[in-house]
Amino acid sequence: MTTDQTTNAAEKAPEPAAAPAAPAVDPRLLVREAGFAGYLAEFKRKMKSGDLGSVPVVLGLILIGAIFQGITGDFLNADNLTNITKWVAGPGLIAVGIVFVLLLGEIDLSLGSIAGVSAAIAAVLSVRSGLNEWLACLIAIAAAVAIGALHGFFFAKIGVPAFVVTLAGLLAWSGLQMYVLGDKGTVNVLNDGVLANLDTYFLGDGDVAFTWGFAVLGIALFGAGQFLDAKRRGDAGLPARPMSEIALRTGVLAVIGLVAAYMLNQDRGLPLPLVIFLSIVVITDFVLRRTSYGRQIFAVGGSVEAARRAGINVAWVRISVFMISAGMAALGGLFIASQQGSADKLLGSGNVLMNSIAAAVIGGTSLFGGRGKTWSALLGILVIQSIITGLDLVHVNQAIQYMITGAVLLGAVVLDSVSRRTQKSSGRG
Amino acid sequence: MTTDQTTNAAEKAPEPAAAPAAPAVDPRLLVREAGFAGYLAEFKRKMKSGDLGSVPVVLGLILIGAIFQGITGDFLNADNLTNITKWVAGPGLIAVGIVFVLLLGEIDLSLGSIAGVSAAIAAVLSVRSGLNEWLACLIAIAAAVAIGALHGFFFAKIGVPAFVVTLAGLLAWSGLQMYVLGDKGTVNVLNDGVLANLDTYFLGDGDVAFTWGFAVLGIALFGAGQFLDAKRRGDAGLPARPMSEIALRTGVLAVIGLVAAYMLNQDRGLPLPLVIFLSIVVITDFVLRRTSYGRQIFAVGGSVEAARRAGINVAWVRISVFMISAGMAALGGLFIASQQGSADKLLGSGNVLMNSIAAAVIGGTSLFGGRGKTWSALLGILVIQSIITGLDLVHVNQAIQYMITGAVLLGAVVLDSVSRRTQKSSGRG
Amino acid sequence: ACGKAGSDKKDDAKGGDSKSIGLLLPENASSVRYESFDKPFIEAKVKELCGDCTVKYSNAEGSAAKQKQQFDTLIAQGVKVIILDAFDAASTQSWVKEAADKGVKVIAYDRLATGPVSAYVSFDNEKVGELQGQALVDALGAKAADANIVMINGDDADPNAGKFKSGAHKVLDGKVKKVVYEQSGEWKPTVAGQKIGAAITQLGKDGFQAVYSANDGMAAAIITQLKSANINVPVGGQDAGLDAIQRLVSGEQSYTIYKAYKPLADSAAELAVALLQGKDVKAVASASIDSDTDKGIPAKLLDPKVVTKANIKDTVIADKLYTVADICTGTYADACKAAGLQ
Amino acid sequence: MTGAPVLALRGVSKRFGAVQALTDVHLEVHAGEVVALVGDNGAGKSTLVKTIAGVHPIDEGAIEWEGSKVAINRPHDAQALGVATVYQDLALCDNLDVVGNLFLGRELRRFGALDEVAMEKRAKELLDTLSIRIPSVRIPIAALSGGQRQVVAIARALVGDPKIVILDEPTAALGVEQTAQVLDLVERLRDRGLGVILISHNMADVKAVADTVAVLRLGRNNGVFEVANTSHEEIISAITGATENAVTRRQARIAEEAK
Amino acid sequence: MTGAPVLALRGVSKRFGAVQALTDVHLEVHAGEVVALVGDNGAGKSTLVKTIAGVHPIDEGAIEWEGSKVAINRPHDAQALGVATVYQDLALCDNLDVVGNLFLGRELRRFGALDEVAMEKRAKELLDTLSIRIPSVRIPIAALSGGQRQVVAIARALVGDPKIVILDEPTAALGVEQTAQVLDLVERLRDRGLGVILISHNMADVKAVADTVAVLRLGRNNGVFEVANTSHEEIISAITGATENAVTRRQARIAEEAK
Ligand SMILES: Nc1ncnc2c1ncn2[C@@H]1O[C@H](COP(=O)(O)OP(=O)(O)OP(=O)(O)O)[C@@H](O)[C@H]1O
Ligand SMILES: Nc1ncnc2c1ncn2[C@@H]1O[C@H](COP(=O)(O)OP(=O)(O)OP(=O)(O)O)[C@@H](O)[C@H]1O
Ligand SMILES: [Mg+2]
Ligand SMILES: [Mg+2]
Repeated sequence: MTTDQTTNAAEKAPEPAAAPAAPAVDPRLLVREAGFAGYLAEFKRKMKSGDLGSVPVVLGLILIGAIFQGITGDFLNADNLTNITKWVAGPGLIAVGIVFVLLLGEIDLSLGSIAGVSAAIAAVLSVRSGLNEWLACLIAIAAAVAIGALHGFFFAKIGVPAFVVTLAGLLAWSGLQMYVLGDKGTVNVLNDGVLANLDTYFLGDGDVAFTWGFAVLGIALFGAGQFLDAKRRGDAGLPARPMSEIALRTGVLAVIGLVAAYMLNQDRGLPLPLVIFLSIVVITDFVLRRTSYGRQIFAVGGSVEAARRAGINVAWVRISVFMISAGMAALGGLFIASQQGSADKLLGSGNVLMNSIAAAVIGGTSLFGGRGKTWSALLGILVIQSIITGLDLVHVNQAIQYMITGAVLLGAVVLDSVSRRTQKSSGRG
Repeated sequence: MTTDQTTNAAEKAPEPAAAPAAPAVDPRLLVREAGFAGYLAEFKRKMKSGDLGSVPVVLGLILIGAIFQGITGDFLNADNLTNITKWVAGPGLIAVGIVFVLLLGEIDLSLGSIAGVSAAIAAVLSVRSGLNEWLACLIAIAAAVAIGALHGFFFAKIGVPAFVVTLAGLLAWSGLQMYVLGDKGTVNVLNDGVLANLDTYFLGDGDVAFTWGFAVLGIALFGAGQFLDAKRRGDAGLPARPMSEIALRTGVLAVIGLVAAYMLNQDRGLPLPLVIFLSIVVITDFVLRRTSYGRQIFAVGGSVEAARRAGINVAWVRISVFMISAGMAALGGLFIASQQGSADKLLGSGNVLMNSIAAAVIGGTSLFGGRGKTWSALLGILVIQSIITGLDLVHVNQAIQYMITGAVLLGAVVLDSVSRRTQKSSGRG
Repeated sequence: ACGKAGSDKKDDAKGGDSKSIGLLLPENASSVRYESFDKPFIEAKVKELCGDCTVKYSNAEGSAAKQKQQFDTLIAQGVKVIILDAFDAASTQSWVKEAADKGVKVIAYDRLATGPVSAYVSFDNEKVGELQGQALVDALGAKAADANIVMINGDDADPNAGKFKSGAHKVLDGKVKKVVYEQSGEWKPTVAGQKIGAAITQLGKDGFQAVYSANDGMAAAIITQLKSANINVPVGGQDAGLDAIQRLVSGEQSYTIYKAYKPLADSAAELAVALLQGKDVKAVASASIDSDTDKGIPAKLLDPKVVTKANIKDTVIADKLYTVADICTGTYADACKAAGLQ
Repeated sequence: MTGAPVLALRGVSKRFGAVQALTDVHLEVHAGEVVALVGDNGAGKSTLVKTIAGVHPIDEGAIEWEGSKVAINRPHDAQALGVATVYQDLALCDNLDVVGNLFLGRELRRFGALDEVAMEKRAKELLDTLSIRIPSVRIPIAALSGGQRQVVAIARALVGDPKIVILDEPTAALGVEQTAQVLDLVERLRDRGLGVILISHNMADVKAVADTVAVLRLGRNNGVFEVANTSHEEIISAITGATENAVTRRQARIAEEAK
Repeated sequence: MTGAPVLALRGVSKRFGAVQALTDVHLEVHAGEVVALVGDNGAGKSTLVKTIAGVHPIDEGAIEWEGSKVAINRPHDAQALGVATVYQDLALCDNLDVVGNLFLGRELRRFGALDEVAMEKRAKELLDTLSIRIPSVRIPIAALSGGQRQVVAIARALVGDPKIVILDEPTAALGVEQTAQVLDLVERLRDRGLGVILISHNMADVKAVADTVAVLRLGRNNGVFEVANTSHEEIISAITGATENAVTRRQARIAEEAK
């Protein structure tokens, strides 16, 4: 529809009944033209006005890949890339937890300690107490969720700022972690047990069919979902994505998915940690964007008072989010334990939390609450892990590594912030 | 004045001109009765409605003192108390910096690293390069202020969230710290030099007159200030504190000050770090509460948009606050270096930042911006240092120490939060 | 072998793998030794033994998980020999096994990594503790039997800290009157300083006659606090950092433990090059040791040395660790003269 | 208007710290009745509304719903009874779009997931009846003008199936046309048998749609009037507490100047 | 009204992302003149005010001040020229008290430090002239009612010495008495020779105090009228863009029902 027509229709044909005289669509809105050309035009406009979405992060990833490949010649090796996909699972899952907390406009500083304590619990129960490993892992995650509930309780019911509750938690749970591990300290995970396999197992023991199947399934589901949604909107008379755009999006995803599958198959196949991490990102994304519960999280993050007045049980939303994030951190902790082959006193300390927060933010989740998605955990942690692995390949001096990590992090975020600021002054902030 | 009179006066004698018909004072306001009895009544009401101010923190301090004295019998020794007053200066000054940032509603995660890097710069310049120590310290603080300006620039001008800028700073500056210290690592501070004396010097080499003088001067200034203020308000026809209340407040301060002076004189006299820390708290408190600049900080912390529209240069306020906090952190770092006798790679890492943040919050500065004072840094760090020192006296296992520190921190803050919540529902939040 | 140093690195990376040696060090927060001594010494020795070999170095910054990533990254790069100073020696079992399966050989350096390592080079850590204890007894001299001791140990989480502690106890228990205060300083100077403050409060100024500090960083803070309380008792540490040597010169610190990094690094480099060239390691690592998981690991165990004011010249200066000019800066010049260094 | 009122407040008091905002307030609302609540600034109107809506629990007194006493401690309680409220400060989530705000807490669902299509359609219909131009229903609330937000807040109250609708100064930010639509809406609600509490400072609007006018003054009841039999001046003097006030003075002066 | 206008907008345009909020807008304000700016919800009135006040810089066009072109890029620039603005969304700092807000950015000082005593006295005087009851001038803004805040925002504009005062719906939340006071205030400002821009949806108020009415519609000028020679209906039809609209329909229906 062109804008002029709408305006005229409304002005020239006022209905005589109590029915509306003005149209709900504003004639000043520069509506996107139908079809593919319109899509391209809007894309250009968005780029110009700084509404870049994930584009800078993806460009950043490509840049990082190109630079390190140029320097070392090893970065894009199949086995190096496979390693990266395996290693993102641990901190990435913690970052998913962080995204939930950030959406509430809060921060959880204890997630690193929680990852550490649950890894310790799982390892001690399965190795020292000889419990079934599945059960041990479940108990560890349950313990973490209980810890999250405790934090949530102090925050939501007692009113202690989340920052402080989780700061106290950070200290207390790393104490518990030491206590659980006891005097002997480090506990090795069982050889070829469940915990060990979290990191080292490849689906179908490296069978290429699994990789291809996973990729094709993902692409097909995405395409079908987009198509059905557009169809329903069209049927209901609402503006919908044009088919050409859906085809383009699905095509881009297909290329990425199939290239990734090909690379993985060059090495050991489809790593279990990647499958689990991707599945969790997809599920949590669905929860956040397509369920009432997810909507409630956004509402509380946007305005606590408005959410409360809308009848939302704010305390419960807050408590449950802290439970979810603690659960994610616990799962992440198990992956880290699997990766290092043991649970030790320092697991989850140091940079783990920082990297996960940075991942969420780099990926585009707002620190100010109410805006973000779990995909940002995936994108962000890929950036960070690529830089870390790349620097390890280059073997530069440690002090320089620190500074480079800091600088790149800053660079990525500056780009993001500048784009977001332009966006805000264009009224979509 | 009693409320009824006012109402009646306003209602029965409406002025015929355009002058006001309604009085500016609301008749429903339960005005405090004049005189001392009214003061007591209001104090009771405040206690009941949860507006406790610093009372819970002070009670907490007394409790901590009593418990550890009970267990060890050594806690209230003059030399232990002197040690505590010396040790609070380093983290306390960092906490003052944190208070500034928190008032803006932001957080600075890099202050620990900044403390470390400036201690390193001061030590390396004075010891390795043989520069005059005063000059070396000044350069170190100037470097920190420059770092703060850089952070502020990225935050205020580019729009990167402060959380992220300072997270990047945390990594980058600890890299710089290592680089400055170089291969040889730790640098000893000069014997009996300026840096060494920051921690170890006692005013007048322990002369009791200094302690008494400092205490009496402080008490007198406080009393005179309160008296003059009340007099001016009274003269202007505004409600003022009754003389009895001023006498009471000055009396309480006098008791605390004189007891502290007596205790210090039992040991080595008046420690330089205490004098500097107290002076800085007093000065910053004045800046925050009694100058336009301080008012601007509160305004930006309360509502950025409102502050901007009031013509305040928001970017400058933000940048300058990051400069101040970095400068405070640098000063804190020098005290820590003096305390440990050297500048090393670990200075400022680990719990330093956490403890300082916790101190600010325990002392009553809001994490949500726009509310707090630098006195909270003093009160909070006293609580934390007392617990740490007390636990050291008790010789408990490290794991348990962690848990106790976490739990006490939580306890202190719960009390504070509950009281603040009650306060909020009474409309003063 | 000799040859030109600084050979073409790019060539190396491509051609592989038989020319590069991985070096993984655990951290650099608590001690400077890793980047200032171990790394350069190993690099130099490798260059000396094999001119076109390179060393690929990474530091785990105190995280076992990070070290695992660096370990795997080296394998992904095709490195065949890795010198591993494990951040958490107990964790490495599965990594080393994985590497062994791929034909990558691992040398346990400094800390005895678990798993099927090809060789082990280290100081005897328990011995370090024993030497520390003995040096403290020596510093006390005749008063030793009546002396009360304060011990500030390393971080409980570090297995070596436990060895230092038990070694020290082995000597001290019995030779001194009593260990009256014992706490972990967590390897952190500020913490150690505050612990000693608590000890002074509790025991009084005359309540102890010597302080055992697990390392030099903590010793520095302890000495500062003692000075401020006007207490002068023997304090010792370990690591032989420049700052510690200076304190020895000025008489503030009694001893430090010097683990001559050079022989340690040289042995590791020799072993690595030997493994790279397919030679037998027994020529260097003639001893044998058992780890928690494996038995009969070829090992080379070196002896640490005690450094006091008296033997600075014969140890750290003789080994070119520091020059006299390094040590005798500004305020230390007079003390240096008195100690006969200048 | 006979039978038990849908909602009745009996002797409600509310205090904020040092301010006694409400003292012993009574109010009744029957089905099919529009009650205008008027009073000076700071009289306590919004506070009263918030106590009914469960935002602040009351300190003393009782709330009766269809004749029986109820406890309203949180907004959820009020909603469950059937109270829909449009707050003076709107209380919208700035980060959610118009659709998200309209259905917040009452989302339409399909197979358990949100039914965005149905919600978007319904949102357009609702906004159309209030004749407002909004650039797009997928725009975040933060980008709307004051009046546009107000209309979204009013539309929110119509989602669901309330028995009582409370409007706290709903037309304050609205243009003449939108104001007329809202007054129409109030009448439609009354005709559907709902009780309406309308707060407004505009006496013309009040007289146009209200059946009863309840006046609050300094947190206390200051009279209840039948609109049909009460003059403008009577209401104003009940509000200001004096027959001589700024309004009358202004009128007198203007009249004088006109001469 | 002769001579160069104090403030003139020439062909001002402003765009937010996909929304063209203002297109080629002209406006003139002379000293001693009250210009009413009216328009439908979302017409762009507040956006126009914000461009003058420096909150959003303009995209195209020019702003002239006393005949010469000026650049207003930030609120400070506008204040320096002598523009005082009361925003529709008030823009007060919730955490500061009434005195703090009133003098924000223009604190009174004594020996370099804040002169709280002088400020408190002056604050009381200012609020008295607007006849509002506020529990205490030391209460944080967060605890005030909607109307009380509005009055504080209006009083803010009187601190300092402006040449033009812009009031964006200043009486929206005000009671009848306070509204009368604000209208008085507007007249006093005019008499002191200040230019006033008044935005309001209340035609009665507009007709009472304005000299000129400028109408905005969908972000464009839609006529400037002399108040004295223009009827209510003419203005309303300029606002809604049609002679037949919800207002007239409503009136017609009510008239019919009355029969
Ligand atoms: N920050 C912004 N981002 C995007 N769009 C905006 C922004 N501010 C205003 N708009 C749009 O500009 C148009 C004009 O808004 P404006 O606030 O100026 O209207 P108004 O005339 O003041 O209306 P009202 O009478 O309701 O206050 C509206 O359609 C609004 O959606
Ligand atoms: N949260 C709060 N804390 C303290 N006082 C409050 C609070 N909310 C309201 N008040 C006080 O209660 C009184 C009544 O406020 P309320 O908002 O109910 O007035 P109102 O009648 O709605 O006025 P208006 O017409 O201006 O909106 C005011 O004096 C106000 O200062
Ligand atoms: Mg109100
Ligand atoms: Mg507006």
